[in-house]
Amino acid sequence: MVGTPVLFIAIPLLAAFLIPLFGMVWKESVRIVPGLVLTYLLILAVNLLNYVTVNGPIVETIAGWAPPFGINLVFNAFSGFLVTLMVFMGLMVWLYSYRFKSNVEYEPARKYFLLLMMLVTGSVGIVLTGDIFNMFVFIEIVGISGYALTAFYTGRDSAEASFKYLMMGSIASVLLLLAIMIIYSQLGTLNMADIASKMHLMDPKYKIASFILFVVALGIEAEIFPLNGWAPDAYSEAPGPVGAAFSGIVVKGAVYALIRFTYTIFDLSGSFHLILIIGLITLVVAEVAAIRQEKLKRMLAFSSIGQMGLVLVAFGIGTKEGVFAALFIMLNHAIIKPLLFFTGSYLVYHSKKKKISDLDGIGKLAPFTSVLFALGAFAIVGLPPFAGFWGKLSFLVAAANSDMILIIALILVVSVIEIVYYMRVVNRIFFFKRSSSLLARRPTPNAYIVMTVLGLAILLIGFYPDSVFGYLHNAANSLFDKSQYIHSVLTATIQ
Amino acid sequence: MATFILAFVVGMTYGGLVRKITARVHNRIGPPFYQNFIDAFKLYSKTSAIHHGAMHFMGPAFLMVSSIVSLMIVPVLIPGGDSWYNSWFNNMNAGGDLVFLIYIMVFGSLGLALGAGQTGNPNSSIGVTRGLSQMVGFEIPWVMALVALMISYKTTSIVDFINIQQETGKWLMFENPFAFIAAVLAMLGMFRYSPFDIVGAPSELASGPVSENGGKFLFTMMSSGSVFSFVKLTLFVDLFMGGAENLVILVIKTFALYMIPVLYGIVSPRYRTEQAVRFFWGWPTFIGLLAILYAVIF
Amino acid sequence: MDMLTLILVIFLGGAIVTWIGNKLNPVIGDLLFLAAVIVPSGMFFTGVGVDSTTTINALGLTLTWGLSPLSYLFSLVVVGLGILLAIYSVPFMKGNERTGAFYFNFILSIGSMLGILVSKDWVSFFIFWEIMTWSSYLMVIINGKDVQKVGIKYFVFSAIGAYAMLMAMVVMNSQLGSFMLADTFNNFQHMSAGYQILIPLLLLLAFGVKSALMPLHVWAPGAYSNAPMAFTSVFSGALSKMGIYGMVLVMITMVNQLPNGSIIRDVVAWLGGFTAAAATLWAITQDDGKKLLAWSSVGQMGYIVVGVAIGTPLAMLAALFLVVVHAMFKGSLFMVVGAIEKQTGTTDFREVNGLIRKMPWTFISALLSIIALAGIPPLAGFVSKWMLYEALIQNNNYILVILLFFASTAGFLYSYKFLHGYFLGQEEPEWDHVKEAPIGMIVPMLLLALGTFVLGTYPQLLFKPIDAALQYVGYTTTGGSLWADSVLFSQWGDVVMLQPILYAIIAVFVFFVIFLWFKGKKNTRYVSTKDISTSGEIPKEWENLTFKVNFFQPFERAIEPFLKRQIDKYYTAFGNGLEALFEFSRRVYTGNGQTYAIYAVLFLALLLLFKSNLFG
Amino acid sequence: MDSTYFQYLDYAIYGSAVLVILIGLYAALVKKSLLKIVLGLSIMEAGVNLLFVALGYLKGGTAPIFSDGYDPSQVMVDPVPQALVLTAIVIGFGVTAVALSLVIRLWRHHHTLYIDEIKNLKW
Repeated sequence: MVGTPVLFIAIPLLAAFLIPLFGMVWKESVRIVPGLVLTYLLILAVNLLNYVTVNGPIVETIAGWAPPFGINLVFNAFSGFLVTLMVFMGLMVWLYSYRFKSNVEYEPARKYFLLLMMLVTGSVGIVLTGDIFNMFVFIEIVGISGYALTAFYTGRDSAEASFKYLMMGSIASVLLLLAIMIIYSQLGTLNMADIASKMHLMDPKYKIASFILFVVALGIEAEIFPLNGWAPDAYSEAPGPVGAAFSGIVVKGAVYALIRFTYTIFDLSGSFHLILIIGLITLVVAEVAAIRQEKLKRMLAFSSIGQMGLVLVAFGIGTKEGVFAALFIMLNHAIIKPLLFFTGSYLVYHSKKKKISDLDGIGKLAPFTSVLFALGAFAIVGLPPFAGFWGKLSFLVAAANSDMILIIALILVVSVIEIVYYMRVVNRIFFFKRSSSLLARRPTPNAYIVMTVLGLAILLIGFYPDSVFGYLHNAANSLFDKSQYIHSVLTATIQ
Repeated sequence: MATFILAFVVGMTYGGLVRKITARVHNRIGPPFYQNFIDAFKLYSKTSAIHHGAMHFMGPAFLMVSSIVSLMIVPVLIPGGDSWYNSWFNNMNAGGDLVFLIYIMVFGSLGLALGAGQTGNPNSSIGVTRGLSQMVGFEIPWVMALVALMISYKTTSIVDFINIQQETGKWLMFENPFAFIAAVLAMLGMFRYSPFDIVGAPSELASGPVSENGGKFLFTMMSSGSVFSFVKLTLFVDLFMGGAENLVILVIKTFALYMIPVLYGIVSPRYRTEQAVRFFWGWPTFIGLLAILYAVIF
Repeated sequence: MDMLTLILVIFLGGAIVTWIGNKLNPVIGDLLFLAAVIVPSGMFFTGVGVDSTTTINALGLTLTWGLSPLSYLFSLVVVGLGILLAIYSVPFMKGNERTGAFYFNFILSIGSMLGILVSKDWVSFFIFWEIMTWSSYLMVIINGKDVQKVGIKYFVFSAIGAYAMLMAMVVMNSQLGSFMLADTFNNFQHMSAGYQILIPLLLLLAFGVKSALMPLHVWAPGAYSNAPMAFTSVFSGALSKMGIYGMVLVMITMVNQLPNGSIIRDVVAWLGGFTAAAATLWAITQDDGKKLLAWSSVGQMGYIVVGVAIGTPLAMLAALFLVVVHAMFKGSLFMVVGAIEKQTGTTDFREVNGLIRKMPWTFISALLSIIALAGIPPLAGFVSKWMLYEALIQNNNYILVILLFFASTAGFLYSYKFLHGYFLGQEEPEWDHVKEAPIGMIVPMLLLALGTFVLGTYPQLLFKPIDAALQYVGYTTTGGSLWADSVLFSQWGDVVMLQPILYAIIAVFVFFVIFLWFKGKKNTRYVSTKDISTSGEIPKEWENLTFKVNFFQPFERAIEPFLKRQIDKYYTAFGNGLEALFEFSRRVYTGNGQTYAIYAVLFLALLLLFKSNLFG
Repeated sequence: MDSTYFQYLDYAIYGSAVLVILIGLYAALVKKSLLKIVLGLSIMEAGVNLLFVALGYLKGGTAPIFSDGYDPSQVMVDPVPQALVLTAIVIGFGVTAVALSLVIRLWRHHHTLYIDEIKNLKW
């Protein structure tokens, strides 16, 4: 073992607060430090993930209180997988935005990287923590840094988007607090494992009420349908890398929380169906909204929401295969959607209104970004031999094995809609007549690297899905092994 | 070869007779019935001075192939009859498949059409399009009639049809009258006499597809046309009227049949193409359907 | 590495390498392209036996590749057409700015079609199917014409079909626990009754889309005519045959096991017959050669579908024969159009005419192919059509026979329109500069056209592999070989006895050509098409004697009631209605933050209200 | 004081906390001014915090301090809710600060605080 899970929270948080100090000494360090931190964390995450595959989950207690009293962090195959994914995405976002605002001034860059580190810290914390109130805190960290990052550009309507996000986020935090309160007043504990083991003692009335409050509160962050009004605005108005970070990192955390509550903590019979239904509604509404979008980023945002809906549907199937599929879709989404956001924001860089129709024929001017955008589009709609296909296939296999024929049909119909709007964009990029005033921005070298890495990842998973099969499989198993989770947490000793 | 000469002679004679009869009905004197022979001979001995390219040559050749091959397939007389000349007119038919026949019969029109196309005369092309359209029209009742026969007797061989009629002694035109009527109505179109003569409408299109051809080209076309009408008549006789034991009966039967389109045509005004097509898709098709129903039920 | 894997890897790698090579230097790109198609194709012919199999593990699934006699037959079409079209493509694409993308997609399509044929499990079947779909999709829109309309329509229909297949395969997997084609076919009976109906229907939907069966055909005319002609040959000749391949599999394995399978067969056969007839009528009304051939392809696929759906040995024989022959003549015809497009810049009948003397070799290919297309005896098209009619009559599908007869007769109209439109008619001075196409384009199309002639005279060349394929999939016959069921061979003796008739045809033809030509040619001189008899008037130079516009106007008037009803319109209306609905429904995102907050509260209230329904 | 009195007091405290939440919710959902919405959100948070603290209160409990004067026999109020509420208050403060800064930005951008007019981003 090369490190402990607490480093995932401590180091970036520390880095976030030290960035301004470093900046006073050497301005460039503002940009470099987050990268070093994230690189280290990625190495750590991969090492730990390999470690837990062999040796079982790591439970770390903090501040000398053993569970269930103290706060603990759980790094098992499931959370470890998500952490690795998030840190990887964080690194990609950092690398992509390395030269962010470099030509303007020092001040925004400092804020940007500080907030980015906070965002990563919060998301990773949501996944790692074993304590529901701690989770609340991390969600708020993510929220505040998210509001600030959304409102990062002063010139656009970003403040409006940010305010909507903030309104919804505040309501979410109120509801979350209420839910935590109900749990605590009933069971007297905040430790997730402890709650899970005592859940059968709880009065069903309170159980259901708190579950519903959790679903609504986390649903706001996880962008489920009637609660996701803020999401497209935030995605489209935030800086390009931030949109990618939202879809690649933040939403994953919220979905994780939702799933942890559904699978491990609560033992409600109908909860899977609820997840399934809200997932379906989210998927359908988002894709339907996406097809009529005029702005590229809003379209991507709605598509992202739809993908999350699909993830929830897959989780809602409630079988191990379903979880496997959900994780696979999450993985694909975490790789592909940032690629689309990155390339997309370069493509619309010179467009005033960021409209899709401004992209006509840009493929000749910006071949690299265009081709990678097309690759991402092909992958995300699930065309083989790219990464998205395997996720979709495993999802359908899982659904079919649970006899959900109508759901399969519905998902496939929605996939057709997805194909339509993505292909419309790809068609415009490559096969439309170019207007003479069209300009294309050259990506910075580090953006090239990021896009290439993501593109290669898509191809790698597409051609060799076994490269991630083992991790996903372990993660799915670990989510299902509820008793092991409880056991490993409650028997953990102070280190 | 004997068949060919016979077909040529009979076809030519009929053509001449038609001109005569038409004239008589129209209260004219008309040319003598051997006028067609004179025309053919004259055309053959003429020398062509110009041509319009390869397809111009190949068009009439296609037409001739079509007539001769279809003549080879249709048994002129009842095969295996006792008379010595029956074997002469057996040709290569070897069963005479109807499907094959239908295809080879349209082959000629296509060849002619191609030849006409290369001449560049718009009248030719217009005539061709009209002809092909009309062909699509009459082909439906025609095929329906044939299919009705095939249903009844489970064969596509012309020889089988003749044999069946010989054995039972009943002509198919009475066995399945609807089929016969449909076929005859289709035949009206096949012969392209009025009212279905818009294809080569002489005053309007300068005789349509053949308008750029003279001399040997026209001779080839004319003779193949004669042979072709003989083939069609013989086919009708074979299918519906029990075949012919000898040449005399053949001539009588074919001539009687031939009078149907001729007499109908003499007294009818000309249809426009779409009218013609719709005509064929109207009553004749309905009768064809009746024929099939009749064949399926009985 | 196994041979089969190697071939597919070469295809895939070749696609990428060619694309890069083309970016570096066009000549290198051309050479790489030829190598990338011909090398693996050659390896396929030499190195792959019918029984070789190979397996790959992915994601806990086993992908199995191997070759069966049936897929071998289809792969002959794919590989043969692929090689010829590759040779054709090089001169065709010269100077085109999208050559690299064209090569890339071309190689991918060929490779993925081969992949479909060697797939022994549904997963790899589907993977290759989708690669084929998107690579051909990119081909359809590569010219940048009608991109959103035609391209999206193609992709949507393909996706609907592909997803139907996907659904069928996961359901089969859940029922039978296997993705293997053989397992799903053999254990078909073990599924529950509802699925036994559903799955063949889904698969037929999938394959019906690719084989452009009405009413799923609406993508086809646009897609065929929009793609570069060098690819449309593959598209119509080989790619659409993948639908037939799948349909054969479904028909002989699943539908045969159904108690009411004959109903499905009849419905599909009728759809096929209707496709053949209606598409032919549409072809007649087209004024663009590409569109005409596209509709004609749809119609010909209808014939094939009828044969497959009827499913008697003779019908299958006819259908598979037509599969090969259609690939040949339609491949050749699309190449002809491509050559004309390359040399003149247009494919509209109303613009270009009188090319017969300028492009004689192209004309000969076109003539032979058209004769084969029309099904006229000496060439191969006739053999299959004849057998199809016989099969139908033997099977008592009389009305269908009439429908097909009608389609085939009406086919003469567009056949003539095609030849007349490009090659015959007035020779306008506007086209005097036109030269014959380069030899690289002539040779492939001529080879294919002559191929139809060879197969027409020696059909047993093709009967033998088809026979092997059909015997492999379980057809048996008392006559030793399936073609013995045909009157063509039973009454006329052996297969060889067909040939005297055909020789006679050729002999008479040659005789009369000599009679007219060689005797006449010495004495006659060629005159231009302006020098014609016009009832005594001499046409002036400026007088336009071309007859091209509204070529079949009378006929179109006759079928007008039919032409008014277009399935396409209904689909378009449906699509527009959906988009309007979507436009309406996305208004839930009002843009007002407060509304969203209200949504959240309402959602909470709703969940609390229905908690008893949700959690029991 | 008898126990019923405490019960009523409990109810009164709970009820008033819920009322505060509802007032906040009303302000956030119905009021059109951005400032009032922010106020509403803060009031909601305050209500929740109040409710949480009230839940952790035990009658007659003392402050949960483990110091020298710690008497194990004495009932303590539950310390955890208080700690949580403390955290929540801090977070709520942060959120309110961000919200107010956003309101300033919105005012600069739109020259209005009327939320129905601030919807450039929709559909």
